[in-house]
Amino acid sequence: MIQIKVRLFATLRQSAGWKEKTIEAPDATTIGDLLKILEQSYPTLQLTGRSLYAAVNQEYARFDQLLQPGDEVAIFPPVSGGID
Amino acid sequence: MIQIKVRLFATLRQSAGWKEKTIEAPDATTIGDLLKILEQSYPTLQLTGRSLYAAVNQEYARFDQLLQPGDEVAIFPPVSGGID
Amino acid sequence: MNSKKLFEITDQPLSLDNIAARVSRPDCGAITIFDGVVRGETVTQTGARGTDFLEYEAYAEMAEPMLARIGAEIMEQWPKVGAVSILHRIGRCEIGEASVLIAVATPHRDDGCFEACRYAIERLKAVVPIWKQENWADGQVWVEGPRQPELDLAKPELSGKSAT
Amino acid sequence: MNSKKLFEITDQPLSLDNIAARVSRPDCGAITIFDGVVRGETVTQTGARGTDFLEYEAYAEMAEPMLARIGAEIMEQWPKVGAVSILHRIGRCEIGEASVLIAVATPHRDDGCFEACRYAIERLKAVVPIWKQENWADGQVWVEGPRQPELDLAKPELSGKSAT
Repeated sequence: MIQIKVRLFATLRQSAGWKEKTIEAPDATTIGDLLKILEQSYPTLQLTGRSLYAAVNQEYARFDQLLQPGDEVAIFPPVSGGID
Repeated sequence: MIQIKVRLFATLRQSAGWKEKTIEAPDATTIGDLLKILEQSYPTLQLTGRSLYAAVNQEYARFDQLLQPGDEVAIFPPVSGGID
Repeated sequence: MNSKKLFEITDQPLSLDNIAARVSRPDCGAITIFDGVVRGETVTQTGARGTDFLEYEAYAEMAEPMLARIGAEIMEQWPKVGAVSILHRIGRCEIGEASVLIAVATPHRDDGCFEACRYAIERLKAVVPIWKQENWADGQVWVEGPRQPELDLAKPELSGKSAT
Repeated sequence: MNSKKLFEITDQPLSLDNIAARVSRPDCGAITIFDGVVRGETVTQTGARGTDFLEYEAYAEMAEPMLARIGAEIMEQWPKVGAVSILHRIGRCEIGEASVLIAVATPHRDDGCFEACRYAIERLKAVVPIWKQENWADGQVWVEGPRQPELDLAKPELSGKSAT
């Protein structure tokens, strides 16, 4: 098992009710796998069927990226900084 | 005869040694005529052979514009405000 | 706003004179600044809509390096640019206050300061992890920016890969 | 700089926060500002040249209405523009100080604020009666802008007309 630090932002943070947690995951877990673990553990956190970005250690990452022990994974909706 | 208020700016003001004067001119004087009068009266004021703009009552004017009594005529080099 | 950092996420009010000082260089005579201001009214097809205030949230540890990366992209694309600064405010922003400031300094006005400034706000809105919450008298909503296909985990081909 | 005039020739230092306040409108979320700064060094083909300070002179009674006319041209060409302000300083300007500020406010960033701001500085340099004197340790020179044929009295056809 590995430990992953998960961070949520904006509407995801609000629907989950937390912004940061350490999650236990099997070895060879991808971001996609992690999303399934999160959805199962936190039913208020709706992740499928919506646009979602992820970053691993502050770099944008893809769905199939393999996670390493101690990685910080951020999951968030499409960004909306600045003004329209 | 009519009276014209003449204003000079920048290098023209410096070479003439004055910035504002009331000039006596014949009726039906154009800006071109006025320039000749000025050159004759103020030899240090070099007006021919160089780029020159003129404004009558704060509006850009042409060489052949006829002047009216009391007009304010400004004569100046190409403008250079702002930064390059 | 006493900081001289060029790329900063801050909960303090932003100042235009301050950001101009951050990019000031003795050989730069042109500074273009984009000032993104909280609107009190937005004209929509169904009439004017009012906003009470905005609330911004950022993933600051990622957002500041992303802002710096946009600065680096600008220096590469417009090599005459002398300095870039991008500041974004977080927390509550009142109507009329700046939420984002971008300043680009170049030797002359034709050296790319307008184009680079425009580029920076487009890139910021696309990739920098900051989110805006609109607040009205009767509610609030998190704004989602337009989906960037290359960043979206929901890409069918990626989901497909993961299923194998 | 306590004035709220949109078009102003002034011998007082210019402030970016002040001009942004002058164009602030509740329905405008985007302000683009051009800040023309006195350069201390200019890179030329023969190396760097130093400037000690600049001195600006204006025909203020004509220059302020001309600035307002540029503003009107902008409102006509970019009808979504909410406000334009153009301020130009006269007198002695030190290195790093702003000599000209232009601010254009629009509802959104795609409504012409960048283009209009660029247009304004080009027009200002072409037609507004202001002149710049560069001052170095060893002398000074009045800068002449590029000749605008339609304004130049030295046009051959005009001189010809007058001779008749």
